[in-house]
Amino acid sequence: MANGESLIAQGVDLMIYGMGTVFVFLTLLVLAVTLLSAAVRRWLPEPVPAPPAPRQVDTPPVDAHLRAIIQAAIDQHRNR
Amino acid sequence: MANGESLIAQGVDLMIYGMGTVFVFLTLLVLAVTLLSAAVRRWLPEPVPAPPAPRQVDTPPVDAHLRAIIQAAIDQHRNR
Amino acid sequence: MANGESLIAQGVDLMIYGMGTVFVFLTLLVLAVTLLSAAVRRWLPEPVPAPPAPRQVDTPPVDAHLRAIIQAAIDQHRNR
Amino acid sequence: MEKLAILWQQSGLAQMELGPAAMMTVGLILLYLAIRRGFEPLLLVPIGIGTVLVNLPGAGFEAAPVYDAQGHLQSPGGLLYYIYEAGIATGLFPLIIFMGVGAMTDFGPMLANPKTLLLGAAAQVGIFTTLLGAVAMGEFGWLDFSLRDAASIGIIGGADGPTAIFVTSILSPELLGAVAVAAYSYMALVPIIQPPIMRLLTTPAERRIVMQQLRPVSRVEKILFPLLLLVLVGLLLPSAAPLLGMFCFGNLMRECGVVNRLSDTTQNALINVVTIFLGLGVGSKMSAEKFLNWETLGILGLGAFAFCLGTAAGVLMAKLMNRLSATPINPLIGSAGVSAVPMAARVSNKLGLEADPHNFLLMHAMGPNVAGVIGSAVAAGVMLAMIG
Amino acid sequence: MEKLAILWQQSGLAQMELGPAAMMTVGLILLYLAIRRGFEPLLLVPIGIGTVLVNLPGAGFEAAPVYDAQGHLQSPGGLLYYIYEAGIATGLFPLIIFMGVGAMTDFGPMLANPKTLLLGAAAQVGIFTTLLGAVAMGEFGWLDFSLRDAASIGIIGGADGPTAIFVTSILSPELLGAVAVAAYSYMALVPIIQPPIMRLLTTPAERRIVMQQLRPVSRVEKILFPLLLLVLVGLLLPSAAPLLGMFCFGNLMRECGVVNRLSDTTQNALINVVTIFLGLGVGSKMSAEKFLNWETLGILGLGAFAFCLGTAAGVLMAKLMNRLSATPINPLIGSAGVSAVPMAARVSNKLGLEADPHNFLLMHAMGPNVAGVIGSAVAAGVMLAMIG
Amino acid sequence: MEKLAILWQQSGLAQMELGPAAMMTVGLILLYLAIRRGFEPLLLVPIGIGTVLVNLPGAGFEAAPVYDAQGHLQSPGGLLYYIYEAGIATGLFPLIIFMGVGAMTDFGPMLANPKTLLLGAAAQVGIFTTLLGAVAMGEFGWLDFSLRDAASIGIIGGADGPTAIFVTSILSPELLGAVAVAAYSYMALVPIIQPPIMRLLTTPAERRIVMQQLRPVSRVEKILFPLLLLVLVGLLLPSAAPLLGMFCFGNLMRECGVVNRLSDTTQNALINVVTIFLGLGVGSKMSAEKFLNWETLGILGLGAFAFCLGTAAGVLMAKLMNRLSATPINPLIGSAGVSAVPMAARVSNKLGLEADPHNFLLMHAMGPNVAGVIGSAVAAGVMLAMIG
Ligand code: NA
Ligand code: NA
Ligand code: NA
Repeated sequence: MANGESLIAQGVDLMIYGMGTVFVFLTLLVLAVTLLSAAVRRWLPEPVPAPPAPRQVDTPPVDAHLRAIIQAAIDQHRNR
Repeated sequence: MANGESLIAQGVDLMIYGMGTVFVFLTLLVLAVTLLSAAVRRWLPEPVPAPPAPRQVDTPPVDAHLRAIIQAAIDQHRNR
Repeated sequence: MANGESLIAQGVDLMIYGMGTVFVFLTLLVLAVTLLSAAVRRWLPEPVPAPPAPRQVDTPPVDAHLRAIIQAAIDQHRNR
Repeated sequence: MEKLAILWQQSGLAQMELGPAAMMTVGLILLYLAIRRGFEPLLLVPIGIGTVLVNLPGAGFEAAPVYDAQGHLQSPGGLLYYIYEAGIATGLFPLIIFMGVGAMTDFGPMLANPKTLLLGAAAQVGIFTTLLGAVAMGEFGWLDFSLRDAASIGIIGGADGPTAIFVTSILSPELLGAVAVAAYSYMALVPIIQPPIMRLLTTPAERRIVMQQLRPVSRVEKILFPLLLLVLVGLLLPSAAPLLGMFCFGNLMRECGVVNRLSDTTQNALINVVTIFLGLGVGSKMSAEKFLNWETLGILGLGAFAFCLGTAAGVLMAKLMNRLSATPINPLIGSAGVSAVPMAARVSNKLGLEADPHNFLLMHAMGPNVAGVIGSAVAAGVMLAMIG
Repeated sequence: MEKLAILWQQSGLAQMELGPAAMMTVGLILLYLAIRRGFEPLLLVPIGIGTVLVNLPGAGFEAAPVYDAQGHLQSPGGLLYYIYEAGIATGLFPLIIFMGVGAMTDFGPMLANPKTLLLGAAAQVGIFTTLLGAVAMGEFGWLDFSLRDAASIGIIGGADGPTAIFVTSILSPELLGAVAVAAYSYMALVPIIQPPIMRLLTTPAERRIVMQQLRPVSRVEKILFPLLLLVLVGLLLPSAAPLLGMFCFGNLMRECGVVNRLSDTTQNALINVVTIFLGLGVGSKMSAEKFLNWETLGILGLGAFAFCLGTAAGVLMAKLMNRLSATPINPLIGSAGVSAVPMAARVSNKLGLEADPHNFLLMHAMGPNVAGVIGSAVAAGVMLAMIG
Repeated sequence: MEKLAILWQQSGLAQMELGPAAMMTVGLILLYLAIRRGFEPLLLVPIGIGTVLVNLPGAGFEAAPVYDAQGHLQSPGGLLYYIYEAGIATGLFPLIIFMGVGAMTDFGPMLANPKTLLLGAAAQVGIFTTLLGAVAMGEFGWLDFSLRDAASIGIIGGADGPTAIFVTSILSPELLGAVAVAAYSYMALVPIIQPPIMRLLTTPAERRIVMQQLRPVSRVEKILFPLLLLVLVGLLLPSAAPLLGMFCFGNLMRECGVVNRLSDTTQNALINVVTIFLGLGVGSKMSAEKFLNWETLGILGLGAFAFCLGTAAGVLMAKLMNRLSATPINPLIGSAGVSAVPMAARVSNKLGLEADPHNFLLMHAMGPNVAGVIGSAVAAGVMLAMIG
């Protein structure tokens, strides 16, 4: 950029144009997203997606549960 | 390859030699594989391999089965 | 290193200084580690850590155990 | 105000031209086909994005790095430049993918019935007749195709992505985008392209032919096969050795049973990473001047032609073999010889079940299917040997 | 005996100087902060080790390779030299990380309440006021900062590691170490830096504001958003396209649902590997002459200043929006606009629960949080366009 | 017909010579040893395949790329050329592997009984006496070994693959194939080589010595050890810092507990990928002129000699320490000092159980076992410092 100006002046410019661009861009994005959502709900309605499946398959909590049940069962036998 | 010939001529050559090579190669492969299998069954007989183990260890189906059994057990208790 | 010497002489040098360095270094390491452990136990005592968790979550051994218990339970029912 | 001018001049809108705009649309269409229509998404999603990125005016994704006189880096190159130069111009990515494909391939069905290798050979007719068609167009001056271009176009008929990319990146890099897109699109269209041809060329009776149960194949055979193939290729057609060598290496890792951790990584993390970058790199060649021309239309047309011919040749070869040999072969598995693993085999199975609900051809079709991979790699080798 | 001399002269003790010794201490301090204090360990552990390694006298981790006149390799370069040249000087590593971050980002909350994008914009005030502070220091000759340096320092306020590294490696590589360390340290300090500012600028009543339940967002919206963002960036600010392009690519792989294996690898093996090498490469720039000077202190001070300003700007913007719009916005989510995903959002949630134990702000804060990532990437783009 | 001639001239059969044919056989033998006999398959399978590939006549796996005068790529290089130049000539692959090994190493047993470090020192005697043997052969003109060659050969006795490859690729690359093959083969043969020596040098009574239960080691010690080792190496022997630095980095990632996702990837995807390419790269140096000569026989002989000496030295050192210290040491764990992790430790345990079925030495042997890794890295450092 023009090197005649002082460093400060260049910094001020950068700040003005920078923040300006950021706000303009994100404001446009707000509009675009709003239009997008409206368009999608209008023309491509869809059942709400289920949350993505968990990546690694862990042992299900039921095991702990199971163990409890068995324990109960065994006890009942014992106590008979 | 010789650039005197027409493009067509070169294409025809390529087709002839290409398909030729493909057939010759795969025919040889048929023979080689047949010999290989014969040799293996003759000199290195082996019990048929089990299908390769599944890559990630998921929770085995037995769990579902287990749950059923327990349920039955529990019910019997209740119904007593 | 000085190329005047015979290959043998250079090899001998390398052996002497090499083994020397190895022993010196590892002896220092013994001392350092001993001091480290002493310092840690003196100033940073800590409950012994649990062994690191297994990387992939396999089905826990308990399943086999479980199955046995169930089997027992079932049998008892049958034999009643 | 000249700051605003700078920002404006650097904006994409100011630099936008018709060509890049059209190509970005092409990229979005590829994404639509991949995501909505399920066209080979693993490749076409990265290719589509790469197409969009490389055509963003002023984004410099394919810019080469700039060095000053002393050789110091002045401005770094673009991401897609580095990906293409490091992975595609060198041939590394297709070869690594081929290693992964090898590690995912089970040669059991083919080993149980080796004659099916011939079906994989016949299906390669598509490659070479298409080549002939392309040189004809070149000769008559309809389209600007050299012999090298024609070979790259023909290989589309191999229905094997990495092979097509490997050959094209060597013989005619400027066609890479069109060839790769055609190859993957038609592989995705196999379930639509093949059935009519298969029905046309077979009688209901033939489609009902029941094939012999495949014998079990021992582990030793599966371990020795990749080595056998590797040595055979080395002895007869070294120009096919890079592709088939890596393919055999991957398959050996899979079958030998002592390096499972290497085999797993090859089939997962490694092939996934390379697939992403391969797709982006191919996309980086999707520029307007290279893609938006009559040659591309010619390539797409010839590619479809190649797929149809290969399918027909495979089916007819199966019928011929039925004449010559005692053991029956259901001609529906011939079409699987074009590879396009595993879609083509599934198509054979589907049409088989239509003809006879109890006749499962999937395993029988896997033989010619994997044979087709070998066949097109061999065809690639011949082309590289005679032209490259 | 001259052998002993050789060994001694080559030993680190003989070559040790004050600078490297101090920098090794800095490296160990970074490791302490990462391991004991939990400061962004994924980055600061590799950075800390890299700092120690590159400052080991005579270890040659950053040595360039030496070639003879014929161009044959005489002595190979050091590990960190290769990592830096291949991955950071080229910009590849930050871009690949950004792709992974995109694959881990859920834009759902932001799409459900797009207005929160403006909070992500406001928080970038920190970047540019800090830039101004830095140029002031330069102008008055207090510290030796050029405009390029000032931009690199300002971007710390973006609270986004890869963005800061990408910009700094282009604009002023010699500051890379200090800038990266400041960025990641302050991101780790968000839970300490932000709350007082947030309390200062909000009334208890405002902190208790309950926000409307977020509407469910359909998969189609989630798939189309990254494409929309990508095209918008391309048209308006191509200099931000490398960062946001890869970000959108990663997010598309996540949402499109047809390339889950690529998405998984991008989020795990690939980003982990690149994180390790990115950290080591950044550490390789932590040399005494570049780090142990007043400029670094200035950078650390200005960085903190940037974080505080960004936090405040986000909160105030939220209050302003409350004035202008009907739908209530809890100002506590404004601070999440600095990104620092997901810490900043957690902080908003925590303060919200303090004010009202039944008021969960986490999901609402994720909107500005991801918006902040976009905001700082846009800010980076402007700087690269106007200075780079 | 000249087309047929072209194909024939390019075929492997036409170009086959005795050397490559013999080397392909060597490659197949390595594969046999790896797959059937379980010789270090993770390395010997890729090395074996690499050996076959690089010796396929006309396949051009090790061809260098060709550029025209303008520096445009005319023909790309071969896969193995790129792998070797990028990963082995630079030293990157061995260092990354070492990082992974560090992430897989538990220093607990060694920290509980630090004296066992001395056993790891003693076992390195094998390295240097072998070096002496090699220079002797060179001096007497029996074989053509320089001092650099001798050092590379000696390092085989370190029983540590990456260390041997790292040193050899710097000191005498042309020996890389033979040295790597010898190192990995003998590591696989440890269960056959060591027991007789161990029995010869110990009395049944000594083999029955029961060692004190190891004390538990706290997490803090495990975290601080790699840092301590790293600093010590840096101060005393920087030339060993690349190897041990990456080793310590990997171990720190493992123990610090805050970067588990990095540690996991280092131990799995990353080390697996690098192992594949390291093996292929080593194989690419297995050419007839470099491997089929008397020097290779000398290397194999000297390598075995080195393993035996190292084993003996470890055992004798243990007996000496028994004399000097009160706490008993079972001399069987001395042999584990050659590293070859974890085979050597298992061998110690096996012989211990033979002598006393209730005497489990495995944990006690892990100490010298990991000490041996450090010991050979230090030995490598000395050689690089005095010769390199
Ligand atoms: Na094919
Ligand atoms: Na931000
Ligand atoms: Na060792």
